[in-house]
Parts: sequence; C-alpha cells; structure tokens
Amino acid sequence: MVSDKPRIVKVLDVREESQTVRSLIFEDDPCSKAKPGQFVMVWILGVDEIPMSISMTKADGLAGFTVRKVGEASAALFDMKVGSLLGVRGPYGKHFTNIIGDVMIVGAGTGLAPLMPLSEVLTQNLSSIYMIIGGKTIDEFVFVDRARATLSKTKSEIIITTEDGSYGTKGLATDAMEPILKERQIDMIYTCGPELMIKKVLEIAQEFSVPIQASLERIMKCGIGICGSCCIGRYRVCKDGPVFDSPKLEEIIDELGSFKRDHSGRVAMI
Amino acid sequence: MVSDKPRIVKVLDVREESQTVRSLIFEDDPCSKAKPGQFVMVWILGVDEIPMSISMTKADGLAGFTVRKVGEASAALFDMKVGSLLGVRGPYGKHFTNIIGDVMIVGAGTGLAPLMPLSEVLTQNLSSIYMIIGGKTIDEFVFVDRARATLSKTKSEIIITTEDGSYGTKGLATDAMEPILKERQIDMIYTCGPELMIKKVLEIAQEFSVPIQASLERIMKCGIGICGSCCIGRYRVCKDGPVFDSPKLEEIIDELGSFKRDHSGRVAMI
Amino acid sequence: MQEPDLSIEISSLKMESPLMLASGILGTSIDLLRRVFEAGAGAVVTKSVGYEQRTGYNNPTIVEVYGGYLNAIGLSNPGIKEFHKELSRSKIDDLPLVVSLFGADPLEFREMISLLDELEVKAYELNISCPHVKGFGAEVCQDSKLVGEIIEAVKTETQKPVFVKLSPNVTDIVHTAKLAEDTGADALTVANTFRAMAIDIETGRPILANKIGGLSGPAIKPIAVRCVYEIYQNVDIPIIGCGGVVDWEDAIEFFLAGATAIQIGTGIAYEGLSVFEKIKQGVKDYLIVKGKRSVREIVGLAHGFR
Amino acid sequence: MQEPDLSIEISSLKMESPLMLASGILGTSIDLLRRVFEAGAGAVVTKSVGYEQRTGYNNPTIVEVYGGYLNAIGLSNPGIKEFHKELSRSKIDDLPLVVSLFGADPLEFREMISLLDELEVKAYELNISCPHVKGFGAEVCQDSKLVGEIIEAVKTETQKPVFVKLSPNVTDIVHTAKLAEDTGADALTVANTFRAMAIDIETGRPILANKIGGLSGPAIKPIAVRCVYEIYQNVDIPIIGCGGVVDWEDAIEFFLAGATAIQIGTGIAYEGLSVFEKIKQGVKDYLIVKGKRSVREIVGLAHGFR
Ligand SMILES: Cc1cc2nc3c(=O)[nH]c(=O)nc-3n(C[C@H](O)[C@H](O)[C@H](O)COP(=O)(O)OP(=O)(O)OC[C@H]3O[C@@H](n4cnc5c(N)ncnc54)[C@H](O)[C@@H]3O)c2cc1C
Ligand SMILES: Cc1cc2nc3c(=O)[nH]c(=O)nc-3n(C[C@H](O)[C@H](O)[C@H](O)COP(=O)(O)OP(=O)(O)OC[C@H]3O[C@@H](n4cnc5c(N)ncnc54)[C@H](O)[C@@H]3O)c2cc1C
Ligand SMILES: Cc1cc2nc3c(=O)[nH]c(=O)nc-3n(C[C@H](O)[C@H](O)[C@H](O)COP(=O)(O)O)c2cc1C
Ligand SMILES: Cc1cc2nc3c(=O)[nH]c(=O)nc-3n(C[C@H](O)[C@H](O)[C@H](O)COP(=O)(O)O)c2cc1C
Ligand code: FES
Ligand code: FES
Repeated sequence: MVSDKPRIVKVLDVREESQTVRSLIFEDDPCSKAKPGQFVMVWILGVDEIPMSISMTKADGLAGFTVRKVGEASAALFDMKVGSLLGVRGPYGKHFTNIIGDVMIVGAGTGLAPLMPLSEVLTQNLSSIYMIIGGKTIDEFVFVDRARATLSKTKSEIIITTEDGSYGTKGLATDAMEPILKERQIDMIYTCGPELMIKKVLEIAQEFSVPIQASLERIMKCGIGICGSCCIGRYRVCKDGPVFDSPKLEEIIDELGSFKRDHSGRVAMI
Repeated sequence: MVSDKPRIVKVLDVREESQTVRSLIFEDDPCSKAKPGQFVMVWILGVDEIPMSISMTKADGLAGFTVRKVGEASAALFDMKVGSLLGVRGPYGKHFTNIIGDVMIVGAGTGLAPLMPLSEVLTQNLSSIYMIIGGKTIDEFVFVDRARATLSKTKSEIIITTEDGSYGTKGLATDAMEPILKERQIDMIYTCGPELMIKKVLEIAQEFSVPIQASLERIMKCGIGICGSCCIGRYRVCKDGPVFDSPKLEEIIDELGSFKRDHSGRVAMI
Repeated sequence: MQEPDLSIEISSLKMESPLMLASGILGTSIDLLRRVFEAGAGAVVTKSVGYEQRTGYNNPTIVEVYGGYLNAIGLSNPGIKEFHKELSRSKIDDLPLVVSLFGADPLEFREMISLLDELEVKAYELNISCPHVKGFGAEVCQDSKLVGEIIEAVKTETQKPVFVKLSPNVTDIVHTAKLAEDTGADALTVANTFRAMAIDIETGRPILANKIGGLSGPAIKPIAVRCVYEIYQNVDIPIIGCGGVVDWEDAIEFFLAGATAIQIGTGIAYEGLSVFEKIKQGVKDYLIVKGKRSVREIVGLAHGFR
Repeated sequence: MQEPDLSIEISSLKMESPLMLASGILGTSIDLLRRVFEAGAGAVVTKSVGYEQRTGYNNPTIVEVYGGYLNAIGLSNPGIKEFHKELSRSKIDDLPLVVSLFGADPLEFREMISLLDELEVKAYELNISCPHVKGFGAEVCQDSKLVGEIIEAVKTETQKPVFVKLSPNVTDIVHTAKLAEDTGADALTVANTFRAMAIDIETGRPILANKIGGLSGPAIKPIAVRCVYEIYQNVDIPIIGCGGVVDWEDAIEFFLAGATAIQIGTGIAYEGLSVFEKIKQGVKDYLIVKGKRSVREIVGLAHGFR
C-alpha cells in the first residue's frame, strides 16, 4: 500500500563537475517534476540519508543532483558508478518563487545546484540575470559552462570572483553585487552557498531594498517537518524552507551565519 | 480518518406495517442509494447488530428498512421511536439484476422488504409483474397497499394466498405459480421469504426453465465477506449474495431449505 | 526463464504456494475453505475450534478502522465434537487443511487432537494468542509455563506438524518464540491481532459489543514484520508471517524478514479472494526480476546488512 | 451558547487547550516549541533529553509506512548541561513547557532534575518507553522495580508535576500504569510508539539505519485508545492520550476513552501545524452540539456502557 518510502533508482549517468564535485543522474518521475530550489532525501544504502538539492530536471523523467565530497555520506555518493542504486524521497520543501524580472543570482560551490534549474526557468521567462559565481580559487568552480549556455538565451551576464584572483575578478562574490545594484533596478536576488556569504548577500540586499530568496542548509533527518533537527529560529529548513524570503531571513538573522545545530541538537558556531 | 464504521442516524419516521412489523425511516446518503436487494448492518446500540434489507429508498437521502419482531434485537428495533438513534453500515451485497421484462415475484412476510424497491424499479422499466404474496393468515400481510400502488403503474397483477384461506386464495404462494407459468412467458422470477418457500420456487422455476433470483438469509457478523459466519455452500450470503441467481442456487441446493448455521457455526436443520 | 517455484514445505506440510489463509477468516466451513484453496491459497487454516461450543460475542463483532479492522468474534465455534463430525463427512484428503485449536489447558488440547488426529487434517495451529477472550488466547501466551506444557502435550499426541500462533501483545515475543521452539513447535505463526478498540463519538459507545477486540490489517504490518525479523534471528524453525498482507510487496517484505510462508486474513476485505492470485503473480514477477528460481531463496534476505 | 471551555489542569499545569505537542516532534528548540504553542498547543513537550550528549542513529531515521511513520532517531540530544544552558538563555516563563527526560537509572533522572528545577519548566515527562534504544526507554518500562525507583527518586527531587510516559510494548500496560500511580506519578502519557520495521523490497534492506524503530500515527490509534480506556478503569491520576491523533474525531475518541489531554506528534506530518487549530475547532463544535460547557465533561464518557 502506498506511502512515501524511498524509491530505489539506478544511477544512469555520472558527470564530473570538478575534482570533488559530481552530478548523478537518475530516472524518477516525482524528482523530474521538482521545482527549482526543492531538495530530495538521498538514501545511500547502508551509509546515510542526506538532503541534496535537485540540480537538474528533464521532461523525460530524469533528474539529478550534484554532490561535493565532504564526509562519509557525500564521499559514498561521489563514488557511485553508473548502475549504482540509491533511494530517493521527495522532492520536498519550498521552491524559489516569482521567477521573472531582472534578477541577480549569487552562488558559490555546490550552492549553485538549486540555482541552475532556477536560472533555466528564469531565462525561459525571458529574465535578465546577473549571475555572480564566487569561489576561493579556480579549481572549485562548477556549472560555469552550463550557466553560460543558459544565460546566453537572454540579456544576461556572468561575473566570476575568486578570493585569490586565479579566475575572474579577485574578491568575494558579494563584492561584485554593489556595483550592479547601484546601476540597475534588480527585482530579486537569489542566493545559495556558504551561510556567511548568504548573510552578507542579505545585508547588501537590505541596503538596496531589494527582496531576496536564499536557500539554506541544516541537518535533516525527516525532511518533512516533524523531527525538528533542521530548525533555524522558529522555522524548519525542510518544510518552511529551504528557500527563505527576506522577511523570514530577517527573523532568523541572529542565527544566520552564526550558529547551527549538530546531529545531537547541540548548538555550534558556524 | 475515513473508515467504514457504523454511521449514527436518527429514526425520522416509524411506520406500522402490521402488528409485528414496522418500517423505520432515517436519513443516510449511502443507504438512499442502495440498489434493490442490498442490505444494511443495523447497530442497535447496546443490543446487537443485525442485517436488514433496505425496503425503501428516496432521492432526498432517506432510506428505510422493515423489521419483524422476532428476538431481542428485532424487538428492540421494533420498539424504536421517532428520534431514536441507531447505527448503519452498508449498503452491502449483491443486488437484483436484469430488472426488466415480464417477471414474477414471489414473497412472504418481511421477505417482501427487498422485493418492494425491486418492483418499483421494475414498473419504472415498464415491466409486467405477477406478484404472488403468501402468508399463513390474514394478519401477517405487509406492503399489500404499497404493492398495489406500485403495480398499478404497469400491466401487472397481485395474487394473495393464505394457508387458511382468510385472505386471497387458499394455499401456498408457490401453488399460485404454476398456472401463470403454464400460460405466460416469464423472463425472471424473483423471490424472498422462508427458505422452504424459496426452495420450492426454485424447483418450480427449474421445471419451467425460468431463471430465478432469490435473496437468502444467514447469520451475519461482518457483513463484508471475511468472517464466514454467513456461509452457504461455497458462498457468503453477505458478499456473494444475498441475491443469488439460478446457477448458484443450484450449487447450494443441498443446503437450501435444509440446514443453516447458528452463531457458533454449528449446523442446524431448518 | 523458467517459472519460479513457489512451493514450500513446513515440516511435513507441502504447499504449492506460500500464501495461506489465516485462521478465522472464512474458515467456518470446509466448502468455503476449499473455495479459498481453489482461489490460490497454498494451505487453509480453519477458524479456531475449542473444546466446548461457544456462541461468541454479540454483534458488533467487527468494525473497520483506518488502516485495518477490529474484531471481537469471541472464539465462536461449534465445539470439537461437532467440528469432528463436520470434518468426517467432508472430503478433505486433497485439501491442505490446517486446523486451528484454542483451549484453556494442555488437557483440552490433547483431547481435541486425539479426536481429530485420525482425520486427514494436515497440520494443527495452536491459537494461544486470541487477544480478546479471557482464559484462552493471549493470556495463555503470556504464561510461559502453560505455553510449554500445551505444546509438549500436543506433540505427544500427534505426529502431524504443530504450528504455534504467537501473540504480539507481549513484552518479548522472542522469548515466547524460543520457548515454543524448545518445547517442540514445528513452526511459528507470527502474529495474531493487537488488543485495540474504537469508540463511536456520536454516542460515546465502544463499538464492539465486547468493547475491546483485535486489530488486523495494514496498520499492524510494520509491527508483524518486526516480530518476524526478530524471531528469525533467534529460532531455527520456520516462521509463518501474518499481519496486514494486502499486496505482493507486503508478502515480499515478510519473506525477506524471514517468513517461509505468509497468511492472509484482512487482505480479503480489501482485495477479495483474488488477493491470492494477485499476490502470487506479483511474487512470481519479483522472483523473475531478481533472478531467483524459488521463493525459498529470498527468505530472510533482509538479515545480515550492517 | 457560550464558547465551550477547553482549558484543563493536570496537577499544577494549567493549559488553555487540552492539545499538547508530543515529545520528539519539533521539540529541538525553544523557538520551535514556542511556534507550536502559538499554533494552538496547550502545552509543549521537548524532545527527550538525557544525561549525556547523544548523536543518535544515522539516517534514515524516519520512514513513512501505510498508516503512519517509523522513527529511530536514537534519542539524539545535546546532553542535560547543554540543554540547561539553552533553557537558561531563553525566555520560557510564559511557555507551558514540559521537559521530557530519559535516563538509565534513578540517579541520572535525579541529577537532570536537580539541574533543571530552578528554571521555569512547568512539568516533566519521564520517557521510560522509547522502543528502539537499548538501556533506556522500553527496557526501563519493562522493569517494574526500576520504574518505581525512578519515579520515587524524581518525586523527591521536584515539586513540579511529573508525567510518566508508558510503553505499549508490554504484556500488561495497566500494571505499569498502576505502579507509576503508586510510586507518585502525577499523570500518565499513554503511549509511546510500537517497535516495528520496514524493509525495502528492491534491495532487501531494512530501511531505518537502526533497522527497528517506533511506529506512530493513525495505525496505532485503536491500540492507544484501548490502552487509555483500560488504564482509566484502573488508575485515578489524569491520562494524557497519545498515538495517531490527526483529526478532531480522534481527539474526541481519546477524551471519551478517559484522556484528560491528548498529545499530537505525527498528526503534524499529515496536517501541518494547523492541526492544533483544526482539532480545537472540531472539539469546540462537538461540545456545542453535545451541549457541554467544558471538554472536561466528556472525559471517560465511553465507560459504563453495558
Ligand atoms: C536543503 C539542502 C540541500 C543540500 N544540497 C546539497 C547539494 O546539492 N550538494 C551537496 O553537496 N550538498 C548539499 N547539501 C548538504 C549535504 O546534505 C551535506 O553537506 C552532506 O550531507 C555532507 O555530509 P556528509 O555526511 O558527507 O559529511 P559529514 O562530514 O558527515 O558532514 C559534514 C556536514 O554536512 C552536513 N550534514 C551532514 N549530514 C547532514 C544531513 N543529514 N542533513 C543536512 N546536513 C548534513 C552537516 O553540516 C555536517 O556538519 C544540502 C543540504 C541541505 C540541507
Ligand atoms: C441479508 C439479510 C436481510 C434481512 N432482512 C431482514 C428484513 O428486512 N427484515 C427483518 O425483519 N429481518 C431481516 N433479516 C433477518 C434479521 O436479520 C433477523 O431475523 C433478525 O436478526 C432477528 O433476529 P433477533 O436477534 O431479533 O432474534 P433472535 O431470536 O436472536 O434470532 C432469530 C433468528 O434470526 C436470525 N439472526 C439473528 N441474528 C442474526 C444476524 N446477525 N444475522 C443474520 N441473521 C440473524 C437467526 O436465524 C436467528 O436464529 C435479514 C437477514 C439477512 C441475512
Ligand atoms: C474476523 C477475524 C477473525 C479471526 N479469528 C481468528 C481465530 O479464530 N483464530 C486465530 O488464530 N486468529 C484469528 N484472527 C486473526 C487472524 O488469523 C490474523 O492473525 C490477523 O487477522 C492478522 O492478519 P491479517 O492482518 O492478515 O488479517 C481473526 C481475524 C479476523 C479479522
Ligand atoms: C520523529 C519522532 C520522534 C520522537 N521522539 C520521541 C522522544 O524523543 N521522546 C518520546 O517520549 N517520544 C518520542 N516520540 C514518540 C511521540 O512522542 C509519540 O509518543 C508517538 O509518536 C505517538 O504519537 P503520534 O502518533 O501522535 O505521533 C517520537 C515520535 C516521532 C515520530
Ligand atoms: S528535517 Fe525533520 S523537521 Fe526538518
Ligand atoms: S457475514 Fe461475515 S462473511 Fe458474511
């Protein structure tokens, strides 16, 4: 009888995005219908179950996510081959909204994962996008080619920043925001990446009174809003997020970029 | 959350059909949509739950059944007043089918209960009905006026028989069958009443090669085909019946009118 | 590929299919049992029979709840002598017939079996686990000493396979399972229903005449699967899984947990008698996809994962 | 007609509404607990806290099954000292906050309470019934002597109300209930989840990392209602019903069975946080139709029918 259990899927394709980042493609109807910003709980058999943003959806029932090798679970995912099995449930969570107008996207690392399907919908809707992609150094970049291809469809621009100047402009992604915001009327800023970056993006957005939507991360267990492990302020990242808008972000500003909880629920500094 | 529990209904009307028979009318949407021959499990609060044929349905959500005072449960039903509460679940079971053509109906006592809605549909379908109503003596008859009113709508006929001759023709209901069957082409015989009568109706029908549908009774507990208490041959009266057609009746002819089971499952002669 | 083999053996009981009819569902007459057999059951279990005739409880004896059914039939049965008569006059030699028995003490069980044993009964299932009748059933199952004595008594009385049906209404079902194995049970039926109730909120009344009954159906499946899984790790005799099987996926889950066969009861309320053929087909297809030749190959496969 | 009164008291804990948040659901932070309170809960129970920090089990820790959810979180918690810090820096005086505690022995419970008791905690709930963590929980609940000792120890340490949350994974829950009453419990939370499991049939793997978890949700409601009903007939302290409440009809069923208050956990998965307001409205409407002025008037009304 029907219930929302993990659905076992086969890895159909593995794409090398960088030395530490790969995308896994699989067939799953619900995931292929995910909206930009939604995530999926990925069961790595015998290892763990972790949340992954859906980084790719296709009309023919295919979907994919993009994983950076971090700890045991993500490394196990990273090591999957074509034909490997994994379980997925979802897609879950609030997606990006109001996907139209002249927008700015600020992302870094695998934070770009949910921003890629977003930018694809944006260009379909003929939005102009200023996409700022930041990184520490040149090796870390993913999705740049895909972003260029997508953004070429409208009057859009890509700005690359690195902290060491090895690629694009030297500096932080957020440094690239102000010049644009001073010159142009931006309808919405979308962001995902390290939380300190998100916090900075929020501050700049507030300064310029531009609304923002940010996708956040916290430890997830249930993914459906009952266990409380993903709490941030009065919100659950899995259910009230992962995409949060400006009013909500302002409510949780004390926690944002400051602290999060570990698997035991203990508070830890970010 | 939804499940097929008894629905509590209020008795809206009590109709005196005879000294020992009353009809209770109540509002219940599913019951009002019952097909002729279906029954309902009636929960007499604190007393028992017993099957009752639906003897009346109305488009405005009303339905009714007709009870003869026999033992504790039926007496408790019989004593219900307007405003009394009872529980109903159903309608359950197979209904009469092929409700068209020139037909014969043979009934006795509360056996007429399922035959009344049947005859109403038959007259709507412009069928000619020979309705034979039998009884021991004049006091026992119910529904005669209702039957006359219904049958007046088509070219139909009512034959009343009593064993003591106090009303209609003297004799058994089944005695009245042969003269008609000899003269007329009858498409279907419907019957309900004492099982020995039903058996006799079946035999006569077989003689004249007319198909029959009979509504049977057995002890019921679940009403939905799992407990087995209503077994007759390889059938369950609640689920495979209560309306049985000729092939099935022939299969169970050894049991029909011969024995049934009591509440313990013990076989008892009829 | 060849049709996968669904046949199994539990002790000397050979079954063409690992899907059995659970006790108390349609098991009131041999005719009905035969019909269920013909509908695809590998073996059929009678409604539990006791020493004396019992009328059982008043209606309502059954009520649906979300996810399953409650029943408090009250072990209605014609009594062993009457039941013996009925078996005697029926043709049962070709029927994989398991007789379910309940009783208060070893003596009752022995006498019942000594009466039936000459007949073509293929196996016995001891119902020491009915959750809603005082003095029989679950109360027996909760008394370890009594359970052991009953099984030992029964085993001295018959050569036929003896299945013991366990109550899940205990603190430690593994304990009872081990005890049953140690005292001679040939297989375990896991498990009976859970003590439960439903109250009508309009009138405030408990719906069942007996107020408390046993919960069966999909609601209890995850608990029954757990019971099978835990018992499988602790006993060597075959386990017959029972509780909430409605579709073939449910059946597979029980096999993987360690059940050699499964019983279906309430599933019939949801799917009708075709439930047996439907599940059989589903299990076959599964075995083909998984490249297994026999259902026996998947029993217990859920064990041993780290 | 006047609005019916939904307020209740359990020992010294006054609640505006008899609907509480169950432990372990969203009870990880004071902010979330406050949100649930603002969504209409009469009191909120924290996730169970233990003496030492625990990471809990690996994911998957939660999986949906038909009729409910399985969870094996593994009593993850920051440890009592960290939790004390968190409570200390939060404003909780206006929050009807119940702290759920688990522990292995009376000493652990005493130490935890001695640490927390100075804070504006309104009551304690002793979780001696978690079904899937060895050494705590259900194993405690199954050991009568230990249960009594824990309750007595806790009662000497605090003047605040002490609720004891019972495990339904026992042969006789009434026995534990009486024992808890006798040793000083101010109320009983009835009940925790049922040991259960789900197996993925594609891979053969138990889905939960811990393999076995606790079943919650509608599936267990008829069992939980039965537990409340039976306990109500045998103890005098208030009962907090818990298990499978999703809609107002479920809540009423628990009140009629004898619960003074009810807890909602998994219901939030089905209905979101609005479950509290929805049920409150349904209960109010019911009371109006039944001509009752207070929810207290319907507690236990299912008893006494013949
Ligand atoms: C909504 C959401 C979307 C995400 N999308 C992506 C993505 O597209 N690509 C990607 O590479 N990563 C994504 N992550 C993060 C990813 O889930 C974790 O980084 C990943 O689990 C790494 O954990 P690990 O177990 O391999 O490493 P560990 O060393 O075990 O953990 C490293 C850190 O990862 C985080 N983490 C671990 N387990 C979980 C968990 N169950 N839930 C949330 N965080 C966890 C914790 O912050 C932990 O400290 C997302 C997280 C969330 C909440
Ligand atoms: C499909 C069906 C439709 C029926 N329709 C009607 C009807 O329209 N009007 C009517 O008056 N009667 C009807 N009956 C019969 C009615 O259910 C019983 O006659 C009634 O229960 C009398 O029982 P009692 O408990 O009052 O008497 P008791 O003295 O307790 O029983 C008398 C006899 O009634 C029968 N009976 C008792 N309980 C049940 C039960 N749970 N299920 C079936 N039979 C039972 C038995 O044959 C019993 O021997 C129907 C029965 C069935 C199976
Ligand atoms: C109406 C009904 C009657 C039952 N009667 C018996 C019985 O007589 N003896 C017995 O051992 N189990 C009896 N049971 C329990 C079933 O055999 C089975 O253990 C239980 O229903 C769980 O399986 P299921 O979910 O497939 O129904 C009965 C169950 C139901 C629903
Ligand atoms: C995800 C989850 C976590 C739980 N954690 C705890 C816990 O820490 N302590 C506890 O006493 N009960 C815990 N429980 C049990 C619930 O408090 C409750 O007793 C059970 O879920 C039954 O109620 P429900 O059906 O309304 O959810 C948890 C339940 C769930 C679903
Ligand atoms: S992961 Fe459980 S509430 Fe968000
Ligand atoms: S009444 Fe139960 S099978 Fe017919």
